[in-house]
Amino acid sequence: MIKAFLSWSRPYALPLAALVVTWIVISILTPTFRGEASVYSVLEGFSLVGLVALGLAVTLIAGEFDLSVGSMAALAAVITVLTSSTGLIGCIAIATACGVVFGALQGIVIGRLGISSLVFTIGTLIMLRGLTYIFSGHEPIIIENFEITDPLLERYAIFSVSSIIALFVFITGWLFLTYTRWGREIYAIGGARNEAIAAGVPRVRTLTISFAMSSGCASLAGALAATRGGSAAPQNYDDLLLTGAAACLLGGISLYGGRGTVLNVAFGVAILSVVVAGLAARGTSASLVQLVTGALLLTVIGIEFLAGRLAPRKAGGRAQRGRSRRMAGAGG
Amino acid sequence: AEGTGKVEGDGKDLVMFTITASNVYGANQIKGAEAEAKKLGYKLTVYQNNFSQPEQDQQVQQLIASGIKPAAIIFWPWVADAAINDARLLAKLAPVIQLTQEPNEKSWPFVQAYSGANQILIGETLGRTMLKAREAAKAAGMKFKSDNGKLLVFQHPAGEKTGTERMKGFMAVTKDAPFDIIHTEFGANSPESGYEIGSQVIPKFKGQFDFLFVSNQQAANGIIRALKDNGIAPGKDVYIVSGDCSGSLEAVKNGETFGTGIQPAAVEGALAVRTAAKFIANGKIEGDVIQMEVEAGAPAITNAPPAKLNYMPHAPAIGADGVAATKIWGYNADEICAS
Amino acid sequence: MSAELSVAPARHRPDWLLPALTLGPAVAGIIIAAIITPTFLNPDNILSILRNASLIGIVAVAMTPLTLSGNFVSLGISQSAMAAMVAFVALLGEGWNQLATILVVLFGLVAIGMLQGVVVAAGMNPVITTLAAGAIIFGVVSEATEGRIVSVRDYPATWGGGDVIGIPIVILVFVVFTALLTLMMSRTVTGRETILVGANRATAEISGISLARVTIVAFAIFSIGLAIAGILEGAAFGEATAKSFPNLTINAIAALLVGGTAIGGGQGSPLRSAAGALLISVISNMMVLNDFSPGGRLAIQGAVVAAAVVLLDLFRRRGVRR
Amino acid sequence: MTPGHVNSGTGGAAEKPRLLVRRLSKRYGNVQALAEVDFELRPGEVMALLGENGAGKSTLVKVLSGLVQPDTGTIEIDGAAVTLYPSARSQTAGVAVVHQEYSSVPTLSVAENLVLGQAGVPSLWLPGRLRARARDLLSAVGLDHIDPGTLVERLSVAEMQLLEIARLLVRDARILIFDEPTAALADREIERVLAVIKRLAAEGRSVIYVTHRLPEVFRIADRVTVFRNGRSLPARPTSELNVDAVITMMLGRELQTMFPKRGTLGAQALLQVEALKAPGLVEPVSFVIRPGEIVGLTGQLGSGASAVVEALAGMVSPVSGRVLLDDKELSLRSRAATLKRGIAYCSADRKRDGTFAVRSIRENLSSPWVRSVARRGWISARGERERSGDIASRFAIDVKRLATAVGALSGGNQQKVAVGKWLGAEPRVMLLEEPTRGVDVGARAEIYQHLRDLCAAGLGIVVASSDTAEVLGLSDTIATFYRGRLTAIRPHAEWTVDALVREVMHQEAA
Ligand SMILES: Nc1ncnc2c1ncn2[C@@H]1O[C@H](COP(=O)(O)OP(=O)(O)OP(=O)(O)O)[C@@H](O)[C@H]1O
Ligand SMILES: Nc1ncnc2c1ncn2[C@@H]1O[C@H](COP(=O)(O)OP(=O)(O)OP(=O)(O)O)[C@@H](O)[C@H]1O
Ligand SMILES: [Mg+2]
Ligand SMILES: [Mg+2]
Repeated sequence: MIKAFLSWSRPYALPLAALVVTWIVISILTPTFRGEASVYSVLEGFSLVGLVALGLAVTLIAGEFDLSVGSMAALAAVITVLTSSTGLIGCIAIATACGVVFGALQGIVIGRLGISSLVFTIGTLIMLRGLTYIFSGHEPIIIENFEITDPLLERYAIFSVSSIIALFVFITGWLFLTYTRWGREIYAIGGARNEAIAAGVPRVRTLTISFAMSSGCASLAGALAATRGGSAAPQNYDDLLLTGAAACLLGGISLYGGRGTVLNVAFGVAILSVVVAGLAARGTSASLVQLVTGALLLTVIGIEFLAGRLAPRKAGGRAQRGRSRRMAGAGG
Repeated sequence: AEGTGKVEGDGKDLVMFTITASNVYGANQIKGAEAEAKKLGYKLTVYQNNFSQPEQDQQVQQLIASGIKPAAIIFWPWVADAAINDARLLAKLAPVIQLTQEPNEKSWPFVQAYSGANQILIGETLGRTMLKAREAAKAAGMKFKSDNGKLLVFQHPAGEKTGTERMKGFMAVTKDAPFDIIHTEFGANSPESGYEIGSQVIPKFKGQFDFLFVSNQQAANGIIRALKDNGIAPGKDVYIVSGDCSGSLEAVKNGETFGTGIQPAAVEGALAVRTAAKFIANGKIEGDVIQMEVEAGAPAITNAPPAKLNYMPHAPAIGADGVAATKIWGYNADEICAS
Repeated sequence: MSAELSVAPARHRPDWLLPALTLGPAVAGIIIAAIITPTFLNPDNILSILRNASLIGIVAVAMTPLTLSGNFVSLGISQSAMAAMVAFVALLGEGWNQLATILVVLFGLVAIGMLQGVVVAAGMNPVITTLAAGAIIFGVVSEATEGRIVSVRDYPATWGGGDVIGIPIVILVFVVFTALLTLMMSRTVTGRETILVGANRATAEISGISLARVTIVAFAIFSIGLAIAGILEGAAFGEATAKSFPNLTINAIAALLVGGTAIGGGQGSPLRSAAGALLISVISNMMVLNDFSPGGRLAIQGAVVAAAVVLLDLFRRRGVRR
Repeated sequence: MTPGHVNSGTGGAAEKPRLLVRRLSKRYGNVQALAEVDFELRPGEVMALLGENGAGKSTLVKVLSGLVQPDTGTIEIDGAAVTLYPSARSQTAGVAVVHQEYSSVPTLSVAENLVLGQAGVPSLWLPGRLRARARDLLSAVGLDHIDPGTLVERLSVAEMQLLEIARLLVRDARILIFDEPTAALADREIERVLAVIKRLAAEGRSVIYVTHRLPEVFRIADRVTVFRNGRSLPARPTSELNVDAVITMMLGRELQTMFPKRGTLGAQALLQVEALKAPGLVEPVSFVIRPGEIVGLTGQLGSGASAVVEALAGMVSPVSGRVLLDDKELSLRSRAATLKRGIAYCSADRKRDGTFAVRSIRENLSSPWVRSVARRGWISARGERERSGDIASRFAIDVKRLATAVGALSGGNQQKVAVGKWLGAEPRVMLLEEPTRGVDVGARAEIYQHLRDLCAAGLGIVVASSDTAEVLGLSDTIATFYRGRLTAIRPHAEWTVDALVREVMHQEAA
């Protein structure tokens, strides 16, 4: 039992350690970043960066890479504001649904044609940004009846409505990825594509679900941010992709597919939230936050890499030797 | 509310929301605010966003969560029209002094006072500068493409309110002899973007314009390069006025840019802290507008309450002499614009 | 028996096909643009297209060996080019000699690049490494400049925008750099080894090619391109900030991919990346001249990139049986 | 154990075939993998499918499992014509396969692999439910000690193979196909596998059993179908056959003309392997190679034959022992170190690490020696053209088509490129693993001739191959390996086919 737990928890040891260390360091540096307030701030991070990272992680697990998430979030935010007359739930639902549909289409194209998603989504990244400008009329737009957003501004102890929604999505995503056939097929397709196909896993369906999830999560993130702020601007979220990717990598999601869980994403998001929120509350410049994030990323990945190198090699190292460097999304 | 009766802070908290210090304007503004807060004895915490409204939204949530009760909040909403919810939330916490972007009718109920640039006034000064450019061009014997001269406009990225407000002021003072605006292009706010757009638009309108109105001096520097690429000599074949001076001022000094507006960010930051301090002291505002005049040294702070709109000083700078003569609250032109 | 080489007839495609597929749309694009846009073909506009293609082109061309070697793309392009530009301008502003400044910036960038190369050669993922390095470089430069606009001050450095015998220097540099790298990739041992490592790392290793050397050299070449881009822009504007080159990363990657260099390495050339940059520049110019809104421009540019990479990918895979 | 039983008699229904394949053909580029193959399988029968490497066995398996679309031919199951492509159709038709190349998904758990891709499993994969499903299946293949929640990547090779079989059991299939299921297994595990297969057949399922291990055939198979060079021979009952008859059926062809004449060997030792121990070897190995000699190492998969070759190539660091080349110690620390001393190496998997598929033939041929035709780093186009042209003409590769990508070539020609490229590097010793795997007969003979020609020039060659006929026909000296030990080393004249096969199988064949 203990052995099983140890083996289960191994992939989380490093991100957990990183989280604890950064949290301690930051709370020493920033006296206001302690206790309930700090937990609240960290959970807030889940509703924007967290959701985007979650979606991105699904594509990474499937052995793909969806670069279009930042633009998708911006477009969804604009759609949310444009449809705000349908009410709070209505506009969030519409925007999220648009994202799911777009992502599914993108997944079908990538799955059917078998092209590299890294290459394809750089096109949609630019294209969606263009659509965002067009839909918003090239300027910031606001929710006229901003009273509808009031429920989102409430705070319940360490939670806000949007962080509750985000956590709900995280838990649902975790259940889906861990306990359903479709979720496990995403792992199979990402972990060993040929083997999975030989076993009868349908590639197109699996990729469609993965990309629908990544676009859907990004859209929900954009929609929540737009309703909470009461507005959307077409130039928003251009660094969300890299932040989301950094969160995934910090948490231990592999760029080579098939590895990592929702818990890994949660750790990564929490680490990033601690750094960003903690340092911002200190009045640290945005650029220093970036510097710290970059250094942290390099450190964590470096430790993981070295640990992997130093660990004794098991039999089957032979199969590893010639392993190609096929990275998520880069293959055909 | 009751005022404390004095502008000194005695270590009270002030919180400021503004843009990142990676940007020259943000950096100067923060510098000015920090210096003034130190002088008055306030503890100033600055939340910087990387030109992102959602990021600012999150920071507002964070401040509220942190449980800090600042004496006042200085708030630059990155997208003014889009930050109503932030203003609402902040207003519950402390008096809000809005900065740089004037509140609109929806956000006024949550804001105590505005402190910062007067974009319409800036637009007016720029309009007047442009009229002077026309006189200078005439005097230099330039032949215009139409009676009042044809104007090409390079604006901030689409949707930035600064540009549209300034344009209002600009149009108002030039309405008696308006320039013929042949084209407005959006997206210029840095040398690179100015050059990228200029280098494509200028060949298209080559020989069809006499004047250029550019968002800021950085962008103008890019456009000047595009003009030269196309064999057009700025300051001779065409005259340029730039909206504000952030950027290297070489081109103003050597006459390639006819004139620019001096918008001292450091003064804006300092003024915002003063406005907040005055509000804390009095607990109320009095009157509609205080327009600060251009003064070489910083005037002493008074105990009087702030007005609803507290405008920082603003002056045009024309030519090398104009740049050299500029001195506002102790800062010279280069300090205000570039460093 | 099989004395003759046996080639799968239906599957084999001639070598000119892929270049034709890239150049085809480019040529068609130019023709359409010329027809619907009267000012398109005037010399000033042509020069402006070339100038706008040059900077992105230099970076995309410089990154090509990195991609060819199987190290994907860098996600820290903007930041490194920005660092070069800021350093160049700042040092001139401090009164440094121009030649010395150029050398220092060049060596500085190459050192930073090679450091990343060493990390990647040791086995770290190149995408993560460059992403993190970019964030660190941006943070350091921002902190160092404190958000100021650094400028050359009184130093008369505007040659970056100048001409040599009527040809703008950026275009000249772009052409020469592309030619040099194309020659290097096709004619030198280093170039050949770079391509082979990207085509199949395992085979390359068995053939005695040093993966580490190839990776480090590719990063060094890439850094030279970034330094050139930074220096040229610095010398043209005489000022720089930590926010310079905001869209360079995405644009350079898009140019490289539209040119048809395979993201996984082993196929492609610097010349193709140059053609990709040119194609994007032509399309964007055409849209500016026809008064497309900025959003419309982006949407169409994105669609063109997506369509181009799909076509290239499909034809490339049909060419070779796996 | 398996859910549900197939209701079909074992004895009497023998007249009506379960599976009938007629005139099935499949071509890969220039390789005719299957040529008008006929194949028949009865209910409740175990059919052994035998043949040399590249005979087309796996291709038939891939067609039946829906991974590959045949060019022509018909397939009937229980009298009804069926289409088996893609794999989902094959599954519905009741075919289940343990593939030679594709195994389980390493990043999923054992229990999950057991339900992956299956119809009829509830979509909610609760660990408890999966665990319960998995337990019976695992004990059926003797994997009781494995926790169903373990990730597959943590299993040993043998455990993975048993898991493959368990995955097959879970499918309630009428036709079960095993493509070399015992290749990586130890005796005890083989017993378990064979027992499971027998039981399945007894339940009325039909089994196709592909293997290179002949004793197993006689243990479980009812009938034998032999493939030779993409064609099928008529099926024959096992009772009519013995090991020798089967070997003759498999190899029954021009062994004499296939292999070139041997030459004279040099007197001194070229390469001395002294008490070399490397990963994959249980005991130290010693032998000597003289100039002009071909040493053949043979054994089953995992016997250690290729472990020796890989260590000599510098691909894996040896544990102990030393190697002398020309009486000077050869460092095996890295591939670069051995390459510098003139050790050429072609691995068994040319797609993985033998060729650059997307690059041209010329670039492939020049890859090991391009530096030597370069001046100050610039490749001399003439030098490269001449030397690669020389190699191409010696290896019968069309000189006019050197710009073609290697990936577009047939397997045999790819192998010629993978071997030929080393010629330009002027090697002293050439190491080859499975030099003719997947190479057609003609090209195979050519490659043998080229290897002999190299010997004539004074090279020493080591060939590790699981193809005993090849080793016997080609080598001057033959060493056999069994489970990490060198079991016998003798000149070729002292070996016969029988002796070699028996030695390779060691006590198994006894
Ligand atoms: N995907 C492919 N592309 C090209 N040729 C192929 C492919 N798959 C198989 N071949 C060729 O088809 C022929 C038959 O191969 P197959 O795998 O069926 O042989 P086999 O009898 O299973 O051999 P082994 O005993 O080595 O497994 C070989 O010449 C092989 O090289
Ligand atoms: N580098 C290594 N590290 C650990 N174990 C290894 C390594 N290389 C090989 N082995 C193990 O040693 C055993 C024998 O190795 P190997 O597969 O090379 O034998 P072989 O003689 O090549 O078999 P065959 O030629 O018949 O395929 C296998 O169980 C393999 O997993
Ligand atoms: Mg086979
Ligand atoms: Mg082997």
